[in-house]
Amino acid sequence: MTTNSLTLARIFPRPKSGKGLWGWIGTVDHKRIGTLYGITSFIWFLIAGIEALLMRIQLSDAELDIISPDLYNQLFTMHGTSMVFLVIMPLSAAFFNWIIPLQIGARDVAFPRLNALSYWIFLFGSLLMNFSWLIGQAPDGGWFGYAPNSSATFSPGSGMTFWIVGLNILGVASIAAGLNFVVTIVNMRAPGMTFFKLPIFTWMTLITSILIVLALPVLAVAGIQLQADRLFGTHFYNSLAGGDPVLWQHMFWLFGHPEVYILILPAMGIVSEVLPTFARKPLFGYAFVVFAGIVIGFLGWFVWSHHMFTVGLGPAANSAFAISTMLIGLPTGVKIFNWMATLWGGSIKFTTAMWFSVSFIALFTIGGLSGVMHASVPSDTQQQDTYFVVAHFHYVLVGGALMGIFSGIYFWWPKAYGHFLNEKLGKINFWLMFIGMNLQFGPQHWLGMNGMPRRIYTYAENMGWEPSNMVASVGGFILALGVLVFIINIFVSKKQNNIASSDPWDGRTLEWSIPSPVPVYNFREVPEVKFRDDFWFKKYPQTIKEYYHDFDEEEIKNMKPIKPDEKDLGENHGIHLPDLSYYPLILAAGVTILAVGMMTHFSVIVLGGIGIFWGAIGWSLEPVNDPESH
Amino acid sequence: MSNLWKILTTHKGNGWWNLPETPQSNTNPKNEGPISISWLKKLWNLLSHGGVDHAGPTFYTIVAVFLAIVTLLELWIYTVKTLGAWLNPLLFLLSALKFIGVVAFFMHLRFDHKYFTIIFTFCMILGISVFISLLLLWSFAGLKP
Amino acid sequence: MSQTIVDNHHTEEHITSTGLSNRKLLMWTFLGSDVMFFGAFIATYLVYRGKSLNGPYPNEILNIPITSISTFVLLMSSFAMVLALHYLNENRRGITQFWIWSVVVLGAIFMGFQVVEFTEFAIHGLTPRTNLFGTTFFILTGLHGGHVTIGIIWLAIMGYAHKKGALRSDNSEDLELAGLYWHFVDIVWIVIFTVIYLVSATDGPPPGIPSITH
Amino acid sequence: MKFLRKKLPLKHLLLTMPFIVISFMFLIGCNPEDPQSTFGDKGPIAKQQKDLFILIFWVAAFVFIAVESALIYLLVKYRYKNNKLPYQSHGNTKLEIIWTIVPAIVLTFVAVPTIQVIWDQQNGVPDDLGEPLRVEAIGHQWWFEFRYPDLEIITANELHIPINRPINIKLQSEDVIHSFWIPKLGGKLDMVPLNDNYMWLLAEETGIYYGQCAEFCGVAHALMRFRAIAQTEQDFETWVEDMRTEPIPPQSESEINGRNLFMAQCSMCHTNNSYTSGSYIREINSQKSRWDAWLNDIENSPQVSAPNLTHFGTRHTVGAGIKEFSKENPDNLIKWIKDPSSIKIGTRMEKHASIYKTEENRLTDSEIKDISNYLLSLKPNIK
Ligand code: HEA
Ligand code: HEA
Ligand code: HEC
Ligand code: CUA
Ligand SMILES: [Cu+2]
Repeated sequence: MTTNSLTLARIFPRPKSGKGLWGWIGTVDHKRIGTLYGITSFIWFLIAGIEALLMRIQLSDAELDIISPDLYNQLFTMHGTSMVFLVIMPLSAAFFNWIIPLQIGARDVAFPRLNALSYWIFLFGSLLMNFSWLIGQAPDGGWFGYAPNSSATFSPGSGMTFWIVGLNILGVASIAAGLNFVVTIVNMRAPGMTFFKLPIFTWMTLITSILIVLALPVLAVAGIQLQADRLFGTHFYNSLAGGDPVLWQHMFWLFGHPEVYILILPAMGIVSEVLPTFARKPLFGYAFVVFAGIVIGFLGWFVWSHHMFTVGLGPAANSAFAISTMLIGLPTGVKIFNWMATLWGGSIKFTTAMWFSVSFIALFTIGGLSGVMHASVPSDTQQQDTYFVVAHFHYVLVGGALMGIFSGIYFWWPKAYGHFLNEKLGKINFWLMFIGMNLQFGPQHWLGMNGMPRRIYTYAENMGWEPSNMVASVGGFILALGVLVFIINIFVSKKQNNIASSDPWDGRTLEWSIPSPVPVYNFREVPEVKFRDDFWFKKYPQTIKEYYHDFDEEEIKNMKPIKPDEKDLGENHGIHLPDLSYYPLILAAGVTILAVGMMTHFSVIVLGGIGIFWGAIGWSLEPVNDPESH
Repeated sequence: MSNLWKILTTHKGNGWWNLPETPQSNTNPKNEGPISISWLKKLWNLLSHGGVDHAGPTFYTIVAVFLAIVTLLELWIYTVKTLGAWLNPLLFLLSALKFIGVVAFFMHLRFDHKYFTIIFTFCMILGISVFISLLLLWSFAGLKP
Repeated sequence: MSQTIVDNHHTEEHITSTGLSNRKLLMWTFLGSDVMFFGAFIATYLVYRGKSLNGPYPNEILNIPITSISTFVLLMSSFAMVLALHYLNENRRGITQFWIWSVVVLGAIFMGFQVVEFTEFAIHGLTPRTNLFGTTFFILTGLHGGHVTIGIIWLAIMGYAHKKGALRSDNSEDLELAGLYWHFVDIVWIVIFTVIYLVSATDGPPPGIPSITH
Repeated sequence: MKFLRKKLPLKHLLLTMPFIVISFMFLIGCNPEDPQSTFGDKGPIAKQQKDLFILIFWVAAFVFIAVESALIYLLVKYRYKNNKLPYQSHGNTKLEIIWTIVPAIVLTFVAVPTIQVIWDQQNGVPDDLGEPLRVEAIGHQWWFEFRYPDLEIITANELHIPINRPINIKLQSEDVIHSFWIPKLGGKLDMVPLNDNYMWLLAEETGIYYGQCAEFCGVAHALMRFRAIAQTEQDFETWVEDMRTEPIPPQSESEINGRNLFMAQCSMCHTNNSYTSGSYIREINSQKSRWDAWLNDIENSPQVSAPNLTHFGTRHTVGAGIKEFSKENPDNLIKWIKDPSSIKIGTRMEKHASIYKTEENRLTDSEIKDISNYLLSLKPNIK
């Protein structure tokens, strides 16, 4: 865009200052967007968690009648959908936003306004989906919405429509964010930071982003097809006209399995940062951890039918997918073992972040192993759609993804907000979550093997399921208590204001070289990168030789240990940052309105279209930086 | 063998697949013709505007004519009744030719940085293999009575 | 050891680690993502090929000659597109205008063909609700048409910007991005033309109607 | 960071935690006697699956113990002691190869038997087991229909099978996806509309086995169950004969009244006379026409596909395996007819039968009693 095109289309003035509410609404700063993502998805976490607790109350004993079956179906559907799309994914996105530019030494992501757009679309999409609660018709088809149960014939209300439209909107947001981070990581690295010097979290983000970019279109297609069935009476999944319900399952899991790696890889990245920091050793076998991530990301595309072992695909397909599924255990194992080897010979400090990361290894292994059990088709026919599956995926999702994310929160909080989270409360938080989580999901293995199907709102008395369910429910509440302690911790820590230095944990990567909290411009000077764990080796040049065996002695002698940058210049100091913009918000609103139009009336679609057009035109005519502001 | 391994895993960033170290060391290398026989190269350079920045109108016209011919060819073999089982593979082959023609020359992949080629072919390969395995499932589907 | 980033907001071109333009990288990655989008629809079409329970079947309704013409039109629009970019880079305004607008016109002709085709089919009793063929055919080609329409709008804006002097050789990347998108839409059509039209043009009713429960 | 320097009291807790948790789980855990325990296998299929599971379980337990104990060891051994920087080690290619290869070997111990059992179980009924009994199971929202095409018998929600004879089950669905699962006899297989599936089972002991729909299929999914009744060959033969015998004619005043009410109010959905020859085909056709009626008017259709009630007096459960009843204690049956949703929310019967739609159509308590008496009397007339 050149300067002579910008006199057009300036309907209202561009937000000028970064202060106040309007500053947040117009923000394009990756850190603020990260915070917005974090807050929003944490609120959804509480809501989805409360949904889970309601289910636990209903299931705590046989034949309870607290929640109606209808409501129960809505609860688990919204719980699953929210936890996946509104909690773990955007919480990961919060970390991408906050950390990636800092780790690669950039001042912002590649497309700051696109970044804002992703957030706003995510926000509107999540609001829309949960709006269905208010009109009493929340989605009730399960988080994978199997056709034809989700078709207009069998699910005539608007619940599933909300689900599809919501997911499609969220898909747009995720794809936009995914594209942004692919470009950011490929293109915005500091000088000298080759791909094999990228921090592992950045690597995992790159792989995750690629998975997002490739997997979510498939979900979008499935959603469009189902939506077309529901609205226009097409026959994609209408078995009466020959449509094949199995195709829906393929489509969903073709997306769905890459999706579960989208959920876990960021957490693995976080863990790969936390463990080395607190073991005070570099990550063992860097290249292998990276390759393992790549292999997982690729292989993850060819295992989807393991969710369909009981569909009757035939022995040939079942065997093939059993083997490909088991193969995934190998790269994952490589990661686990490298993390443990990182601890080996280290000097381990047990901070809360470290506890969470360690528990990630412990719990994810359990979940992974039950995953391998599922991969054995004949025994999976006894487990599929039972609580054994529920146990498996909560061990990888709560024990894995969520624990990893909490680890990241405790780890990077001082960097982001300049003060520590209280460690004592942190420990309480951790142990409550750890114990609660095992009590909640451990007995579910036994429930599953004892024949308890999932997605049932009640069960009979003589089945022998009561004790385990009671334990699970109690565990659920202990887990919730842990989360509550975390919330309390946020406020207590803010009050205590235990100020953190630039480098509170003796960190290893670039983000610890800049002041805490991070100044708007991130890096006063764009760093030049020489090593993996660049900051560490520049702090401790004497250790370079241990890692880089053939590094030049002379050069090391000439290196002066550097100190983290403690000084926040206060303002931009001539560093040009992208100016604020409202257009992402307008465009996002347009997209959402258009999608709502799909559910309501044609005129609303037109309205949304106008919004999109206005947003897009205004956006592209608006320069990144306003010349008049200088 | 161990040497190869070292090259593959070396951490100093000099492995063969490694990406440029600094922006300066590798700005938009020009991709040259696919076959290095010199007369072909000459012809190539002639056609593609001296091979400098990107191809010229002559070259594009040749590509366009080629695309048109392939389209006609497709139509023609479609009417040939005797091809039988060969028809579909042939049609796919021809459309792949057209596809490559557009992607490589009109979309400048041939003249552009290899990253773009890598990204796009990766997605194509992934998409094709995933969806072909999906379609294959239907030929195995079903359980024996 | 450090290097201060030069202030380069005049050119708006960031120095990137690969030396590639951010936007072009974004575009290509997006196209990769779109591959999966169309791939899923084409796979759906192939899964349901020959499974419609009732007519009209492809062999009764597809009109290969007409569609070949529209295919050809789209192919040529790609040609026009690449020339437009070329002449823009050479700063030859008049001829650039001509080629940009030819793309728009050719694209519009293609869409015209599609509209005619859709109505024709509807008259002959094939709608998205008729059978699986209708369902998969209309949604796939319809979404492709949607992509084309967006491309037309985009290029029309480009043409206007070029006329007003806002699009010049120094920011020709704006047109290049639109061009990439346009070519991609074209190659998707190349596949669709083969898969839906040429390959399945002879498809008739399925050998045996699949068994329903009763 | 002073708190880090203290010796860890939590170490012991950490050491014991997994063991406490695990032993605790065993305590509250599984009892093979529980009705749906997959460990209480009563046939070769379930046994093979259980054995496979146990094999994998031990493999997993091995990996689990190795990983977790190594983890705890590392945490304890290398906890922070002094400020000395640890050696900044880089990695070790040999180790990497080892811990790729070893799990790969471990996995073959899982993969090979898995593949074997898949082909054993999912490739049709083995020939050496004798002539299988053919059964068709059809999922409906929210009950199961069972047909014996060779015997021309139709029944619902209670599947009679002979022991020691393979049962070849064809699985179908009328509406949405259901899943057919008798945990003690074998793993589940889905009932997918348009995709006929086949599974085979064999019961080695007589008994009543619980079955359960295992794919989410709408509001009443939790309450879509059934029973499989495994009988000796003779008992099964007798049952087959019984199913072809006409029922005892209604005796008492109440039963006669019940029959009339049934004919007026229930017979448009429920067939109760599938014992004559030819009734098999007839029932299949009427089931289809009921289904079509429902599809035509999903909201108000007076007809929906419904369980066949022939010889209902010999059944044990009502509401698709949900509640038990008997001649002596017919409360649940009465409850069902009076107010199906008190037993099962969301039934099509409650939604579509005219007796629940308006007050004037509602049956009185005594009428319900009559119908229930009539239904209970529906038993084969054996001399
Ligand atoms: C974060 C998410 C996540 C992750 C990472 C995984 C990881 C894996 N999952 Fe899981 N899975 C889910 C989320 C996840 N899953 C969800 C949400 C569902 C249910 C969806 C639904 O139905 O609602 C599900 C369901 C599911 C099923 C279907 C079950 C069914 O419905 O019947 C299967 C079947 O194969 C499976 C397998 C696996 C395997 C083999 C892995 C592997 O990647 C695990 C690899 C890890 C290890 C193996 C442990 C570490 C390795 C070692 C220590 C090395 C040594 C190990 C060996 C030698 C074995 N998963
Ligand atoms: C990332 C994903 C994720 C996470 C984190 C969780 C977390 C939890 N899940 Fe999850 N769950 C799924 C993903 C997840 N789940 C999915 C995909 C399904 C399948 C859905 C389907 O079948 O379609 C599922 C299904 C599922 C079921 C099975 C339902 C069924 O099949 O019938 C159950 C039952 O116990 C359950 C329980 C829980 C519990 C107790 C938690 C706990 O960890 C939650 C802990 C959090 C909180 C309790 C919130 C904290 C709240 C407070 C502290 C209160 C304070 C309040 C205020 C301040 C306002 N979940
Ligand atoms: C509109 C159709 C319809 C009518 C009329 C109807 N039913 Fe039903 N009936 C059903 C359906 C459907 C079910 C299965 C419900 C379920 O399990 O979800 C059922 C189930 C039953 C069952 C339980 C069967 C089993 O094996 O679990 C009994 C008993 C029964 N009905 C009796 C009656 C009686 C008595 C009447 C008349 C007063 C009657 N029905 C009228 C549709 C109907
Ligand atoms: Cu039928 Cu669940
Ligand atoms: Cu999976």
